[in-house]
Amino acid sequence: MNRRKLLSLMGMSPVALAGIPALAEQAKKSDQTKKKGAASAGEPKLTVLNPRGLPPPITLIPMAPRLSTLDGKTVYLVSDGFPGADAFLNQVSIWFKKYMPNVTTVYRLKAGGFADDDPKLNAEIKEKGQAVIMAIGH
Amino acid sequence: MNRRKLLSLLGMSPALLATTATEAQERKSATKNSPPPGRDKITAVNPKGTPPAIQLIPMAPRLDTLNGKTVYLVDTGFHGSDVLLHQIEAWFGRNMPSTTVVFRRKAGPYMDDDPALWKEIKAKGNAVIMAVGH
Amino acid sequence: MVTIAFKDLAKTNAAKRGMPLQRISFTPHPVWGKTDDEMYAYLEGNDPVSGKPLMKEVVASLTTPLTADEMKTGTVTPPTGAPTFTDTADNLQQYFLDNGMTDFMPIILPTQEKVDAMLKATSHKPDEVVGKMTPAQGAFPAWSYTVQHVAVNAVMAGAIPDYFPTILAIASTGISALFSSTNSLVSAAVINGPAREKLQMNYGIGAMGPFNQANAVIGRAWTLMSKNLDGGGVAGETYMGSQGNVINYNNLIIPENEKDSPWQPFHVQKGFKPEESVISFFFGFNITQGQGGKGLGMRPIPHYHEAMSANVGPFASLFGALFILDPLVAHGLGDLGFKTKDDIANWLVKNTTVTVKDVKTMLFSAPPRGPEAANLTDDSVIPKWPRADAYNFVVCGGQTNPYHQLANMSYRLSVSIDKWT
Amino acid sequence: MGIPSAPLVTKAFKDLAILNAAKRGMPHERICFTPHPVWGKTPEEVRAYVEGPDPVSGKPLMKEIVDALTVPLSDDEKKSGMLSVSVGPPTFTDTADNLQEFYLNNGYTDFLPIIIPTEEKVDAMMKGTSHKPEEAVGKMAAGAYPAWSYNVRQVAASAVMAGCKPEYFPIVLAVASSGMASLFSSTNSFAFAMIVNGPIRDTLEFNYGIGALGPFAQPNATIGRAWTILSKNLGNGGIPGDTYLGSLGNNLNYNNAVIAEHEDASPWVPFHVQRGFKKEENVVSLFRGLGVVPGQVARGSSANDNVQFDYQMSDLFSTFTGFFGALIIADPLVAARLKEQGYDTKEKLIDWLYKNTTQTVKDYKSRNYAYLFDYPRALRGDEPWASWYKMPDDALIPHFPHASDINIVVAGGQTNAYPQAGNLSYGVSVSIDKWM
Repeated sequence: MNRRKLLSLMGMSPVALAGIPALAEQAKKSDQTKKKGAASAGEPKLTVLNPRGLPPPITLIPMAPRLSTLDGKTVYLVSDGFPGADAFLNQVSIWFKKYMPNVTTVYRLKAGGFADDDPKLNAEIKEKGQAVIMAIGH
Repeated sequence: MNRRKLLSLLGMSPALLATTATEAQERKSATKNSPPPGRDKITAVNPKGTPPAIQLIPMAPRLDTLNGKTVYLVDTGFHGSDVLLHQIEAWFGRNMPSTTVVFRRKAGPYMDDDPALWKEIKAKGNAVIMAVGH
Repeated sequence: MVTIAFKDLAKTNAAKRGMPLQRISFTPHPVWGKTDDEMYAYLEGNDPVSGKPLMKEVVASLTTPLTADEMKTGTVTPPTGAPTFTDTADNLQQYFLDNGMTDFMPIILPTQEKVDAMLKATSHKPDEVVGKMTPAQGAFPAWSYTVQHVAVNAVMAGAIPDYFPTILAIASTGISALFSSTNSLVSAAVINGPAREKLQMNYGIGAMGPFNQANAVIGRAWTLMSKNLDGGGVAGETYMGSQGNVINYNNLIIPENEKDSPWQPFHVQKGFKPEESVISFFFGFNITQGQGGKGLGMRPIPHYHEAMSANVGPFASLFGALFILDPLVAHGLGDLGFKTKDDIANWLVKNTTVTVKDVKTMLFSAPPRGPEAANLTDDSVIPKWPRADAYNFVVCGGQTNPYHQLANMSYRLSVSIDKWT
Repeated sequence: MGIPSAPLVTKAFKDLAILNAAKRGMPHERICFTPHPVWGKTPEEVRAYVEGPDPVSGKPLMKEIVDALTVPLSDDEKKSGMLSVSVGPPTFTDTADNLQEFYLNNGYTDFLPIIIPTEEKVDAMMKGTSHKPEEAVGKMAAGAYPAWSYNVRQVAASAVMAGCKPEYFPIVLAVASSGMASLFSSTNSFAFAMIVNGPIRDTLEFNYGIGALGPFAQPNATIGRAWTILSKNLGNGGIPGDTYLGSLGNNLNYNNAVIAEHEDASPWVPFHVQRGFKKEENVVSLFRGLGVVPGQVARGSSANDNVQFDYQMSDLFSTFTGFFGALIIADPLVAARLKEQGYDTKEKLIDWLYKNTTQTVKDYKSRNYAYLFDYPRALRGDEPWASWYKMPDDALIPHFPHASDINIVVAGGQTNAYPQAGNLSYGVSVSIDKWM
């Protein structure tokens, strides 16, 4: 599935996704029932209630400004703890050494379960790092 | 549930089971709740398959007494059947000593037939007590 | 960087958290179990989603200036569609199915008339907020819902109004029956008290099977709510279980057979009065049948306790053990000297053991930590679960055979059904 | 046999015994009852049963047994002839709401809402096959009962009720034609599974990816459900106390485990090809047993070591009955890893699992199914049980009697390298194309 289709399925309002007209159209469509051929002619119509709950509003977060270059910068390689993420990020640091030796990489395992926040690590990265690559999956 | 109720649930015809309430039960109609006015009725297909007709088997004639007769106690292999039948064997020893009691475990798992045993009983026995359950 | 198996999840989750255009790069899946050389080859290759060289893309993500859309702030409310839909009965069945509002099976269409009849079965107002639910705590924002939302789902599942307080009690806990994890987890509810008789629930022959309306419908309503009240159960987005689980259709609904049990009912163990109606929740890996276990064929008396102990062998210690015992087993355990649920739990703590070495090979079982762990070696034998409360027991079944079933599940909480009448 | 007999039945099976005797032609058979259970009771306790009353009639049990063998037969008891059994009229007419309730109250459903099988909808369903409405499809029994028969139209009614589309109908017909009911009368609470292979998996949009076994796709959900509904309606199964006796019941009986094989992502030959079908044929294969358990909990599953598949499966099998086999449902990631370890065919893996998942003779003999099923076979000289029962207690024997008791299928969404395993035995494979 592409991003537009996905976001429209979750009901993201077209206004928030300005510049993506297809989304607006799809969002509108999902509010109507699909008509299936002529089989319904003459049959009585019913009105039924929507079973869905109330999702909380989403606050949009602007993405952090990008760096002009990674040269001379420190990139944190953060593992979320899923099996294989550590070995994978080790390979990423090897890649940087080979192709972008001016980049300093620092490997860190996020503390706690994979769904938990790690404020201490976040503070460290904010202080000493300029960019983050986070590995998710296994 | 009593036997009549059970058999009537089975759909057994009332002619055979003279006094049962079979028919009444079976005809419990689809219209037991009267429809609210203005609601359309629709017709739906009975999803049931076709049960086989049942061939009635007359029961074997009874003996006039067990005295002097041989009764086979047949263990189907369920847990505890042997314990139960050995107690029945002991009961005959205490209460009807002139009856000969023969204990046999049916060969194979409980769902298998044992033609050799049936043959033996037919040749040597006069009656059978079979334990089913556990 | 995300492995491609989680593509949809990563994109929608970033959007739900406020960054619909987050720059995500993908690697092939899996990395777990791959050699260093294989993983390095991933890095030298392309992002399987964009088709561009992977590491070039990662560097560009960090260095290409942001677009205007990427810098947007503000608040968006995701719409969930119109409050009502009007069409023929057949088209509406299809519409609900096509839009992910069902378990892909026929529903009772939730007309206002039917929803109103459902609402009459509770004293709570239709717009009262019942609770909040999320497919996974911490991973997805929780949605909220009212008594009326729950009523719509109850109608769809096939509930008669008598069942509504029990379904509201389930909804009030906010527990989703379709928990998002790559494990295909399952949920269970134990029902105690007079509600079992009032709803004519089946705790006899075939209790956990398709033989009773209340058992079937209450369990199904839980799954429908877990899709509709929190946006859950969308495979690849809010549901990630790799293989899925058949039990998610109707969940395990276990009314306790209190009258044939020699023991205290489960809700009374949890501090409720016998005359209260209570629903208690369990969560974990799955359920299995006990009759394969060692010891059950012992003569003349089956060694139920040994079979129960042997049967938890493969269970993960992350969750506990829930035993569902036919009344014949409960009485049989009594004959063997186990007079209370505590007696059997304490015996199991002492006699169900595992070596440290084995625990270390179990993905969801943690070896002991803390000071006492220092003295343990790989050959040390430790309790599978050191605490008796890891073991729970419910008596249920039709007494056709002294069998038990057992689930690798933990107790979560109990709530009053009466509160929702 | 022609010899008077007195069946002695424990009270738990009262309804079953009476109904089964009637179905077999002896509606008045003289059945005597003891209290339930006798399993696990001491000889002294059982003696009290023998000296005491029949719990059904209240009369002294042994007097009743002697009477059953000696009191002359009544006219009814001597009756012979044919007896027909009624299943009601061919159609019912009422409002939609009332029919929904009527079908539920009469045991035609799984107690969940159905699509009402109007003639229009049943006709539309039958457009999914070229077979004629009155053509006989098969015979089904839910256990040791006389089998019921059914035609295409009768199968179609159940398919409509389950929520199937007409395109799904050939699969439902193939399942029905096997005569295998998904609700089986046993005090064990059996579970059933079906594997679907061939191009139809994609034509009908089966889910064999994320959540494959769960409530995430219409064909998986409704075809599985149709199996249970037709087992009730066509095989007369699923009546608690009569044709269903599972003490605790099984949640899998609602929808059954429907496993569309993930053929494209599997490194191995698809299941139906193993059974001699061509890859392009559409086939459904049926299994029965006790249930399905997750593999990632067991020993040998840890991320720290490489997954030890034999150790993992031995641990899972340790709780399985050897009466049924094992069906391993491998996520494609598991299958790929096993292939890397050298198991380039399912057969190689099965042979290795058969040899390496063992138990001691002592443990084996302590199991219920060994006493109940295998010991009588050993007495009869059947192998391998006869040899097993002659071995010393500490000898190691395979968990399953034959390598062919183990089967493997690939399904799942590759979000994690987990397998599941069912204590399930292969029954039969049926061509779906034959029912198109």
